[in-house]
Amino acid sequence: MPDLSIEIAGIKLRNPVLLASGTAGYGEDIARYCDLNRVGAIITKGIALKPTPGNPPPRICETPAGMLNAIGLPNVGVDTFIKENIPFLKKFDTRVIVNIFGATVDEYGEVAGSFTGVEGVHGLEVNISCPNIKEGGIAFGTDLEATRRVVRTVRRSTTLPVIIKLSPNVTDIIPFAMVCKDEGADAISMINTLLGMSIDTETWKPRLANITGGLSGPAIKPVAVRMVWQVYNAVDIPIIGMGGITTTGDAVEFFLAGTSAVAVGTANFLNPNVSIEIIDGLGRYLEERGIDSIRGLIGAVKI
Amino acid sequence: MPDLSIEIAGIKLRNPVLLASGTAGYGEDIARYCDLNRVGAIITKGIALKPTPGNPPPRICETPAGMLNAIGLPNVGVDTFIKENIPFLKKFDTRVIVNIFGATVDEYGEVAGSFTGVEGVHGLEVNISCPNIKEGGIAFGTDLEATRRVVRTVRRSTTLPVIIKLSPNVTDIIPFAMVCKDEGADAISMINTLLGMSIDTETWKPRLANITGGLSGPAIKPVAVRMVWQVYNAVDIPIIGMGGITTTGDAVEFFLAGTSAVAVGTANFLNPNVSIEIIDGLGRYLEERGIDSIRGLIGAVKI
Amino acid sequence: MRARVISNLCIKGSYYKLTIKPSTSIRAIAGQFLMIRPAAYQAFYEPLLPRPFSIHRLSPDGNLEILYKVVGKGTAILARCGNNDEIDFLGPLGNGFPVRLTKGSSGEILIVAGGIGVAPMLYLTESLRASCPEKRVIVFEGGRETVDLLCVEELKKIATEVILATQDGSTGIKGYVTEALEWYLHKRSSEMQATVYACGPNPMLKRIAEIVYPLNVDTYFSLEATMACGIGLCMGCAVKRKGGGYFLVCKDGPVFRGETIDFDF
Amino acid sequence: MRARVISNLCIKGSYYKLTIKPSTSIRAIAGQFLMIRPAAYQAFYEPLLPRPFSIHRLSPDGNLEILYKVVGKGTAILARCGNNDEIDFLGPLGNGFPVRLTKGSSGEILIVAGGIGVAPMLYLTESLRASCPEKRVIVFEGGRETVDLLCVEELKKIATEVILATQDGSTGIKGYVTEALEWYLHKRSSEMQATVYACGPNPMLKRIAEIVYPLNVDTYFSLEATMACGIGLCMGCAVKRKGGGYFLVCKDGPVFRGETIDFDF
Ligand SMILES: Cc1cc2nc3c(=O)[nH]c(=O)nc-3n(C[C@H](O)[C@H](O)[C@H](O)COP(=O)(O)OP(=O)(O)OC[C@H]3O[C@@H](n4cnc5c(N)ncnc54)[C@H](O)[C@@H]3O)c2cc1C
Ligand SMILES: Cc1cc2nc3c(=O)[nH]c(=O)nc-3n(C[C@H](O)[C@H](O)[C@H](O)COP(=O)(O)OP(=O)(O)OC[C@H]3O[C@@H](n4cnc5c(N)ncnc54)[C@H](O)[C@@H]3O)c2cc1C
Ligand SMILES: Cc1cc2nc3c(=O)[nH]c(=O)nc-3n(C[C@H](O)[C@H](O)[C@H](O)COP(=O)(O)O)c2cc1C
Ligand SMILES: Cc1cc2nc3c(=O)[nH]c(=O)nc-3n(C[C@H](O)[C@H](O)[C@H](O)COP(=O)(O)O)c2cc1C
Ligand code: FES
Ligand code: FES
Repeated sequence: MPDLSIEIAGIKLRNPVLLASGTAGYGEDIARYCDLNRVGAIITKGIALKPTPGNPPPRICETPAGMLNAIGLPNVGVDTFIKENIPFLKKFDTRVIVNIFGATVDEYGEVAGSFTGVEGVHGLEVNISCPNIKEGGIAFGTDLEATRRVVRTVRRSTTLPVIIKLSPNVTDIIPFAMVCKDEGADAISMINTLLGMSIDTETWKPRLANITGGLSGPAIKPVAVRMVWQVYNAVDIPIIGMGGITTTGDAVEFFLAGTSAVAVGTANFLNPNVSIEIIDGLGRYLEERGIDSIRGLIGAVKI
Repeated sequence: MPDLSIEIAGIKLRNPVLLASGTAGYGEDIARYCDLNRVGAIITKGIALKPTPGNPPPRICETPAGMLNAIGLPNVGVDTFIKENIPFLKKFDTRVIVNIFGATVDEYGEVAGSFTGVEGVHGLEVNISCPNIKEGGIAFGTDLEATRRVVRTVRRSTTLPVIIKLSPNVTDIIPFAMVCKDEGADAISMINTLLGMSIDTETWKPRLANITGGLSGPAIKPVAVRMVWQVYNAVDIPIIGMGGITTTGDAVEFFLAGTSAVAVGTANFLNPNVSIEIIDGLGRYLEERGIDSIRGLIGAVKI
Repeated sequence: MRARVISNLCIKGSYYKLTIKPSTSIRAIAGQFLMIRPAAYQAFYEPLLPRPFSIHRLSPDGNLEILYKVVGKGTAILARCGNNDEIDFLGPLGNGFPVRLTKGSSGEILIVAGGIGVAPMLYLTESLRASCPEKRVIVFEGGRETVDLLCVEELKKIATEVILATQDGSTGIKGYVTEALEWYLHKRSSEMQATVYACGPNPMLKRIAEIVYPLNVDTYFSLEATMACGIGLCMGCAVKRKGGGYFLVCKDGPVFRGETIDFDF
Repeated sequence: MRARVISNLCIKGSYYKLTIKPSTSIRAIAGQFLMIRPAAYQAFYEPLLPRPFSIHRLSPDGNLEILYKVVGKGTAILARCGNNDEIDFLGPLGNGFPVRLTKGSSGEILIVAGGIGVAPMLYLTESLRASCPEKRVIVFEGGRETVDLLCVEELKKIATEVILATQDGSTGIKGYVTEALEWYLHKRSSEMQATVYACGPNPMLKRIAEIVYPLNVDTYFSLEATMACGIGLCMGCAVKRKGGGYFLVCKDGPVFRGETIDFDF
């Protein structure tokens, strides 16, 4: 069997297939359909200091080969999460990466700090790219100096591995990746959703109550692959790639472009077991080609 | 019959449905399938000072609900175009908007200048957003100062209506629209393609010889609609909207978001007569709702 | 899970009945639903997401029946599925309707179905008939025109009474099904108890909530919401909870007590 | 244009034959092609683009036949089309093969088909038989294994000789069809004239160009390229022209004289 294991941001993963934040909840609901003992890691739905209810409905709509969402980061708050949700996740032999967000730079630091020493948490993914809320989102991820401040603050607030989740809604993503590296982030994950909008031509109302939302799914894959390839060639920092990954082939494409691991997002809604199928598929893909490790694919695109 | 006519950038259009640049050639090939007397205008494939051959193949590949292209702006050059292609277009009772590009700011000005007094040309669309060539493209459209210089130069070089074609590959498109307005552009068109990439998982080679290409088609529609809506609300300049328009409903969505006219691009490849079907569809759409002019839709989204 | 299409027939107009045989046997209660995606379109991302459909009926031989209306891409693709085609599905999902009424609950059972909202209501009527054989079960069914009234004969066989309404007046009372309900309730004393089960467009449910508000009536509403996953992952199917916050239709519902929902959305 | 599916049958393996009746009558020459999109999937953008297929045959009753291999999304969707389904198409497109050889041209006609490249070659063989009845017509057909050899019986009926090759050696010569051609040409005097018609993967055409380069042979190659529009709009289907620049396969081809193409791509 080819070796699928990988170490990223100092986290040892059984395999490089993760569940993307916001598409697997805190693990409970997907666990019935997907064996969490088998995935590389679960990245949990975004967590903030205090509970938030999320946006009013409608929160989602389908678009050609994609979907828009403006869920608005409903979350139970750090305390409840640590008390009630981490214990569930600890039952599984997997890695838990907690996705966090905050309304201010300090809040990012505070949330990050709360996880220090919490058993069962292996890393933090810092969402600076949510397009759906005023706080804690895209305003940080599309401004280089704001990104720098968040990364610096989070880095100082925790000894856990820090992964920064980048926004694709920028002219040039490379400087953002560089800032992450400069400020001591252990890895980056990309991409979050593209900012989009859809209007109902019967009612003339936006299809989302939030007016705009984040575009995800197969439609955005070419944009994600391009950005991964750009960053891989410009910045020496490990990348967790995501954006439309639905099949083994999609995952392979991201590895060839330069990611060290991939995360499956929207595809979980089509098939909550798809990550397991991709893990098995990657094993077969390597085996058929006589490649002994997933590392043989990373950045191997032939230019 | 509802009134579909519209004036944009001082160009009187029979209806607001245009053929997008690069998807209808110089008119000859599409004329056999689509009655050019009926479209609002044809925007011709990009023209530069000198002929250029375009990029090596493969130049296109399909992606989920979209396609990538790196055609690389093959063009016959201004002189041949005026001598051989304009006469053909003059046979039709339609408007001709010539899409132009250049390798330098001065070249933009020179190309624009060449069309002064050329009968049969009703306006210029200035492409500062082609992602596929080093010159004449995205480098101008993603840099505010470069955009300013191009618009200023073109504006000074011609008395023809000037439409600037904006790139979606920017963090915030509003300042670009503002610069266009400030520098005297008559309208903007948006969006050009999103920069993307796709890798063949069998050969490990990029699916395009140019490595990256421009993503178009239904997949990008939510991004286009969002950007149109942002600009409509922030800048007082008429917008020609495009990006994935394939049906009457898609066109309506763009009008509701704020465009004064729409252009059909990739959809011409699915059905070269689709623009006519959309024109008829818009008429019916307005009629069914008792709206007497297409102007009743512009920016009418209910927020 | 996988199932095989046993039949997929147009009943009338744009209404279809799909019968599938799941690879393992299924138990379900009325009001639960499935998330469905035809397997042949797995590699096609248009439509991208699976679609929710109520379980119309479980046949004795273990087949699942879905009653659906073709309204857009997902249902159009479903209508193209032929015999022996494979269907991917998740389910039964959601809570379903409670059919064992609490001891104290007395009075009639009123079942209100709007349009394709009738899909789960035949099974519900059967279940209620079995669990509360002593009760009167009145079914109100409404649609735009006669073609939109489904399962009428089957319902008539099991319900105490079936009251029909069409907007064009072509069958039954002319007007909304809620007007039929209102008219019926007005005839009774306002002290009389009743349990209302309803499924249909959210505006219909909202109207029912308003109608029964002053009365002594329990309500169980099956809500609609756009769904991406059907199992609590996406948090897309939110509806407003009275007093603040949200429910997830797929996980907390789709059946809710009417008074817990804030219909101002 | 619209056409109706008369039949759409699997011949063997992943090979299908589609017969359609266009709404208006069509004339075409061998080597021309259609851009095809099933009408039922018009509103679905997966696959987005129409697909090019050679005209396999025109039947006397005005039907169009397409011979195709299921390789991906577009062909998979095509294979799901049933009788009476509607097909949108453009065509006949492109130049097709010249079948009236110039007076001076003497020698044999050699037809080389690789894999599904055989699709237009039966019609071509028929046409050449009709226009040059006095000439010897040798058909070389190659495939990976026996299942990949199509139309063999039909070709045998009209060609002077049919030479088969399979990579696994299960039928005919073991090896590439180009090796069969090479072996055949080596037997002849290098002064002898011939006209080669070829359709198949571009590497096959490149190899043929190399083989015939020193010989006194005319070549007509039908080239493949990814196409978006098929009618000269997208400029996507470029192939390198010898001496610089590009041809568009859909508009300038798909048939080119071999020596005009730069195969180094
Ligand atoms: C729990 C649950 C159970 C359901 N059970 C059934 C059932 O048994 N039979 C049945 O026919 N339908 C049922 N529905 C509705 C069904 O899911 C939708 O009709 C279907 O998803 C439409 O998919 P589409 O792709 O054909 O339409 P789309 O292309 O998605 O939409 C077409 C049009 O229908 C509207 N639409 C889409 N979804 C809904 C919706 N959920 N409610 C109201 N309007 C909508 C859209 O706004 C649009 O105007 C149920 C929905 C839920 C949430
Ligand atoms: C002028 C012309 C005539 C043709 N005639 C026929 C015909 O008569 N019968 C027939 O079966 N096919 C024919 N083809 C090829 C046919 O168009 C492709 O097989 C088809 O477009 C594949 O579509 P798909 O969606 O099924 O595959 P895709 O999903 O697009 O691709 C699946 C796989 O096939 C490969 N592929 C796709 N297109 C081509 C291509 N053009 N050449 C080589 N590999 C390709 C892809 O790289 C991928 O690996 C012709 C092509 C051209 C240009
Ligand atoms: C419904 C939904 C909710 C999401 N919630 C979060 C979130 O809480 N935090 C976050 O960083 N990203 C969130 N994302 C973004 C995904 O993690 C992922 O980056 C994005 O969807 C692209 O991947 P995909 O195309 O595979 O879905 C969410 C995406 C979706 C579709
Ligand atoms: C094959 C192709 C060629 C194009 N060539 C040009 C061009 O020459 N100049 C230009 O300004 N835009 C060009 N475009 C961009 C389109 O005009 C349009 O802005 C874009 O494709 C988005 O619209 P669509 O999704 O409807 O295609 C091209 C697009 C495609 C797909
Ligand atoms: S549909 Fe995804 S959470 Fe309910
Ligand atoms: S396929 Fe579009 S130009 Fe040839």
